[in-house]
Amino acid sequence: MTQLIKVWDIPGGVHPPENKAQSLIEPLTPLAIAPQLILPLNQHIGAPAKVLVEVGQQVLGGELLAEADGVFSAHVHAPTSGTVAAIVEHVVPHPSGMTDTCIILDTDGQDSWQPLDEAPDYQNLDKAALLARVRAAGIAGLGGAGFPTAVKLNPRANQPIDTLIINGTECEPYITADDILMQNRADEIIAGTQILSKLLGEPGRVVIGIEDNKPDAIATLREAAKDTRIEVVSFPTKYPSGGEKQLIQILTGREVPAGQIPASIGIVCQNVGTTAAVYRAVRFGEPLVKRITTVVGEALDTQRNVEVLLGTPIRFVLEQHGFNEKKASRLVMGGPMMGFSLPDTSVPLVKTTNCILAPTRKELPPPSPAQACIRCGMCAEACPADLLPQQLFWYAQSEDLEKLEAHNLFDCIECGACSFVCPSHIPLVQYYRAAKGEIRQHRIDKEKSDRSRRRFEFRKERIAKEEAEKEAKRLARKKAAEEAKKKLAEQKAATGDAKTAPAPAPADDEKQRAKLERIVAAAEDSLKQAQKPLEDATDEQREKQQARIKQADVKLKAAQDKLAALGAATSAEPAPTDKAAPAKAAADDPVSAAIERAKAKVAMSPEDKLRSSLESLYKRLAKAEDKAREAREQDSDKADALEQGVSKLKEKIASTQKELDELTPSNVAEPTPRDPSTSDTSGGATADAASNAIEKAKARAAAMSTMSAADKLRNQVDSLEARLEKSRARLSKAEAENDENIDAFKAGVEKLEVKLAATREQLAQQNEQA
Amino acid sequence: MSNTAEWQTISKKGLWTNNPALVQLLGLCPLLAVSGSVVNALGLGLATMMVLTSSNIAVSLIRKTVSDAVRLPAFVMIIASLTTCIELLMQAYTYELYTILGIFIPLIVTNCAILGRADAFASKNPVLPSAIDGLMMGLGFTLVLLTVGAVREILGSGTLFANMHLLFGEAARDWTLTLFANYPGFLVAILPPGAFIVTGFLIALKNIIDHHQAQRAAARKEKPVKGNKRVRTTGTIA
Amino acid sequence: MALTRITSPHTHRALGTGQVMRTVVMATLPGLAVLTYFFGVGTLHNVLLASAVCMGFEAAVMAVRGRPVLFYLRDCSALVTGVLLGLALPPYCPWWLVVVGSFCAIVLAKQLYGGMGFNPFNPAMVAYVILLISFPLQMSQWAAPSDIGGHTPGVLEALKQIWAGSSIDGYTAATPLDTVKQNSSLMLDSVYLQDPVLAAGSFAGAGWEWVNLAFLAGGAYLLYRRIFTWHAPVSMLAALALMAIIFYDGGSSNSGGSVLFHLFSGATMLGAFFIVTDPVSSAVSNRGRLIYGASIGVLIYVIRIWGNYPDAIAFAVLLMNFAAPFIDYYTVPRTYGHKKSQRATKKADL
Amino acid sequence: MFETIAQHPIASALIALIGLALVFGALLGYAAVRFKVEGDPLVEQIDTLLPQTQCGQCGYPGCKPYAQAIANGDAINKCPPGGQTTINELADLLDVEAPTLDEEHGEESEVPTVAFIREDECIGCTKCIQACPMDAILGAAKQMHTVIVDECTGCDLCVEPCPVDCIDMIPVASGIRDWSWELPAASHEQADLIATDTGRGHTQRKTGEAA
Repeated sequence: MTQLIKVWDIPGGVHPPENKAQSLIEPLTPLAIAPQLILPLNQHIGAPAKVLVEVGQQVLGGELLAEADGVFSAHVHAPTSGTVAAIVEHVVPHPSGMTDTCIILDTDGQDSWQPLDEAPDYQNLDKAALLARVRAAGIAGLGGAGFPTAVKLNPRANQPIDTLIINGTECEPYITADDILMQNRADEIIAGTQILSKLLGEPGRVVIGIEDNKPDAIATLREAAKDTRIEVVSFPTKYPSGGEKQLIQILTGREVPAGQIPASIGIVCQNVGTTAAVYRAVRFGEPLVKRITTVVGEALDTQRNVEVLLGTPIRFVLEQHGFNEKKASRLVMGGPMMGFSLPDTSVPLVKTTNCILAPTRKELPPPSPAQACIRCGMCAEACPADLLPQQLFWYAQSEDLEKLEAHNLFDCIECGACSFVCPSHIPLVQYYRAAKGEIRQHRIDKEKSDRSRRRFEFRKERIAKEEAEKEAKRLARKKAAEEAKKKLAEQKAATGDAKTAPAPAPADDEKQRAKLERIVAAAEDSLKQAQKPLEDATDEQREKQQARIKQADVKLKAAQDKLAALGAATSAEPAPTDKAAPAKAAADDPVSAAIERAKAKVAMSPEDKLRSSLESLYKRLAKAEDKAREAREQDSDKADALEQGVSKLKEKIASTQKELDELTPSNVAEPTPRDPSTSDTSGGATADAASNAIEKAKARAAAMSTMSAADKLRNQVDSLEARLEKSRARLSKAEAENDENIDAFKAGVEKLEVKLAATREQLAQQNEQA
Repeated sequence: MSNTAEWQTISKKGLWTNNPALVQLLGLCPLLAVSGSVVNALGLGLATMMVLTSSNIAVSLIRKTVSDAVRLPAFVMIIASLTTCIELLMQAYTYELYTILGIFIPLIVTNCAILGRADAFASKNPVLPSAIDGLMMGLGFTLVLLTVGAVREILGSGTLFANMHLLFGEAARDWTLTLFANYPGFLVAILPPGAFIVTGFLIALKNIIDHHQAQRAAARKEKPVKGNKRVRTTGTIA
Repeated sequence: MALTRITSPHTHRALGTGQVMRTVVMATLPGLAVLTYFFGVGTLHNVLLASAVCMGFEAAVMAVRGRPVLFYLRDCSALVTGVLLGLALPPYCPWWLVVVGSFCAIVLAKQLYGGMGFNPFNPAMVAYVILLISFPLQMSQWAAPSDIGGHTPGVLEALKQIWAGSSIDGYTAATPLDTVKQNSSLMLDSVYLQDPVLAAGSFAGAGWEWVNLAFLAGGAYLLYRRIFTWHAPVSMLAALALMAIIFYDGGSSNSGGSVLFHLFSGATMLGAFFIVTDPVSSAVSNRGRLIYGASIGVLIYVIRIWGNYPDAIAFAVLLMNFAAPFIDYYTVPRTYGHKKSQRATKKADL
Repeated sequence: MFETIAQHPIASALIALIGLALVFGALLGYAAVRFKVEGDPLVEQIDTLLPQTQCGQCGYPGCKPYAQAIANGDAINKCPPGGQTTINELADLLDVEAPTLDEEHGEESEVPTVAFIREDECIGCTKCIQACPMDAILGAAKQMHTVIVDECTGCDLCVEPCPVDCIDMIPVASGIRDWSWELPAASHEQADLIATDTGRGHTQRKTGEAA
């Protein structure tokens, strides 16, 4: 019956040599536990997970090491028991060969596990519970992209799913991990498929698609799926029919619209490995800590499929298979068509590693140098997306980004079919990847420059307004003073108390209103800005955008409310909103008040000054905490930033307090320069670029500290001297010009002098010790 | 105004840096059409030069009296009259050449190089510089025309200075140099494609020379101070 | 361990540009053999000389441009140009014709535009056209095929003619296309009877029909090897045949002869499988190639019948080379997931 | 009437010319009103291409004034933050040949930078706040200042006014998440090289490879 199911053909495609037999000779074997596991926090698309463990902590197998940070993130679990040795930057499997944060786990060989939350009656669980179990297991697509599975299984309500496709295609040469999984664990796949089907509301069609070069897998799965409504469909072998969009086209004849996800046409696609993992997660509560990987290539003594713990260093895997380094031309993670070459063997195996390929030079010879494109059109014939690869190549070469987008560069799935057939050996895919990166960067830059322009224009406007207001105020003050004089004279003549008219109050209200109006305008603007890209954004982005819009909306509403309140207030009495409070204070004679305040400030001892600043800091802290809490409640993405702000404020308070303490007993004004390297690092992973940069600077300072103390001090003295010189020059210049900021310069010079003296003293001490 | 340095720059512009044929690419129609032999090229070149010089002088003379809005029609009128004069002159003295060049003599009116110089230079400068500019631009154009004509004549028919008597009278009849005996004639060089190819090569040659000169000049020039043109966008900071 | 990091894909099909070009050259061999059989060593000499000179010019330009000479020679594109030019030139033409042609092909038509892959026109055809309009006399003297008792010169005699320039009038004969063109307003049958070349042939003139069959065989081999797609050559031949059918009036020489005559005389098959299929200067997509080939077919017929020259492959190909970007613009395929195909540009160019 | 015209050729010519002039004048006038271009879209277009750092290195107070200046014919190679990319885009827009960056206006920095205030040394003078065209520095008088990194364009206008020299321009951290592929070297340069991930190339010569 299944044979009668119609399959469609995809355009293009190629038939590279399959090379699948060699890894299928040996049965699937579990691999030993490596002495050390390296677990990257980002083994999926989306934000890296947040670390939950500390260095030195003992963990059991299955324990949560890092939790998902946001919707598009996934948990990381301990694959076995052991000790957290470090949380450091380590080379990760990524085409860039760069480092990322990883948890290094020293295994103890016991493989003792924490009790798993089994659910023998999983068939009775409801959708939410099932989804929670999938999410808790940290499953990300095992096919290669690493999209968090729980997200995919939770389509939006307006997108009813009518087809569930389980992808057993495995069209890349060499890889047989899915093949052997289907042969060995067909039951798990079928059970997993049923779970997925239930999660998606029992779609009308449930299909498992397999290329016809895996007859054993097809037979086993057909057998296992006998009593279910699951169809097992085989279709002719052709690369890249395993691509999600291509498989959908083959099995349903439908195309996923450009820039959208399959769910938008009612289809969800999952890899067979993922399906099995979902079953294990739901049934046994097993987190995703191991996977089946094909270890293949002529540079190995043994070629087979192994079930291996995530985080196992590739070196360990290779050693187990008799890797001959001299024979290998390169080391590829993934298949020969889309995999990337690894910089060295210390990288770990991750959730998306379906193959480790160690070919010899003869097997996969190094590419010949690229020749000129002869426009033969073979690439266009091979392209499964019906693009014009050579046009894209020309435009990528000339960096004509506009034309690239017009030629639908972003519909390229980077399958490599075009490069494979290119008789001139042009690395086409690399051109497309580079061009895509550049276009993305360009978009970011564009967004930033637009924002900058708005800010700058806003600033200019604000300054112009301020100038105007100052001028108006000055005039008003003048008038008021005259009036007051007149009145005073009158009152002197008549009776006692002078009461000035609260002239500036409306002005202040006016200012308040202007400010609020500006805020409203800005909020409206940002709302508009946020809405604009919404139209052409993809689904994933859309959600984020909507959140942003909501935020902007809320802001706008708040601002409008305030404005309305202010409007009401000014008409009634000038003081209900808290922001209007200073206005009230200023209602008294502003001039004398200001003078008083200034006097008070001058009279303040340094101690008092610190105290007052401490007070203000406390106030700020309270406010910041409030805000952070509010943000947290609203689940806004600003919450983190705000919380950081809070922690920073706390830090500052502590240091001020310390200063104050020091000052109080000795009463000697000795500002202790804080060493930047000693200030504690607040929280490792920070999404904020700002704190990242600061962190870096601190790290640099720390690196400096490895210099001998004396050298460091000497350096410091030198730089201080230079700076002092500069400051003095500036001060003298300022004095000569009778600058109004002389005080600031003086303060700077004094500060530097004190610091220099202190450092010199330290240096002297150091030298003595030496 | 009459200093030699200025004249030199004007001359250099016309002959080389702003050559109408090689740099401005103006007046390509006659350049491609009549440069099949040296004599044709020279005839048209001289005619163009005369029109260009005299039109520059005339335009410069009236530049203060003609209003901006009607300047172009006025210039065209002047150029047309001068062209007619030249045409009549050629008809009188070099009739055969006149018949060979045919429509391209009256078409000098539409040579953008002439109107371009009138508008870009003569209408803004006094008479003498304008005259020099016209002469030099015309000379530059003529030289390019001559070079293209010579190359095409050599390639196309294997001779040089054939039929010079059309321009210089009977005495010039035996100026003809036959470079290759029994030359089969490379017809493409005489046909318009040949003109395009030869002009292209000439432009390339000029660019090569310019490039070399620029490189040498760059090597001699000292580095400018970086960032000395900066201004504050945020006003002065006290 | 330092491993080389190489961009994906890591595996490549074995077919390289050099190999493609060499296959094309191989596929011309049957045609060359038949030409030599019928017309003597003239064409063979042309091919050898043109190939050598073309490679020489290519190497010289590459050296001037400061590029690795051997690397670029290895792609064999200059060889293909040379071979095609040599095949197109009349046998026993003077040596300098070949040299000038090679210069035009490699230097003017190819390298001036940026070298391989950048030339908008087919180099061999540019050279052929330049020679044809510059030296009409030398270019129109075809040797008579040996079938009709024409004298086929020996090697020495041929060399003497080519290098010393002695006359070849003795054994030239009008080509069938020439004959038909020159004898207008006669019935075809009588033309066929009058002309020895046509009379000796079975459907398209002695020798010529076999030459074209040989090129057809070579083209079929290239199609079998999937060096190019069938679209352009098949549509060109179909269009030519269609034109011949439409305008065939039952026998007057004004109609230009039968379908078979058009398909198997002149350079039809050489053009269809070796010139029209030149990827660099043709349209890109398959749909585009159908249009491109068909237009060439129509143009060939138009120029053959109503133009000034007896054969028209070169002119038709060059004219359509002009139009190739235009065809590309309107034949962009529909990309996966898009409703309709995008024109090559969203925004109009400045 | 017709005869009088025919008899006076000069008058008739004059009438014809005046009539033509009137017709065309009206046509031109109508076209001028109908197709009037609001503002100068070119300035806006140029402005969107400029990087909006508002750094003033071009010699104009901000990007918009420079855009205006370009529209009025100023050189397009005065923007170091935009670098060659911006120059190329401007050249594309204005249909001129792209010049190289005028070094008198500064040089293109290879990595983007942001300002960083060494907070211990900041004396709270607010000068940098006044200098910042982006309002990207937070702080108040006598209070420590700090830079909002996301808003900082790296124009370094704040560095010079600082009386205690506590502002550094530090390169923006780039990591695995900003990484993208580089274009391979041009094909003629590749002739001696093999294609590599880094594009610039392992200088693995073909001869070395064979060995």
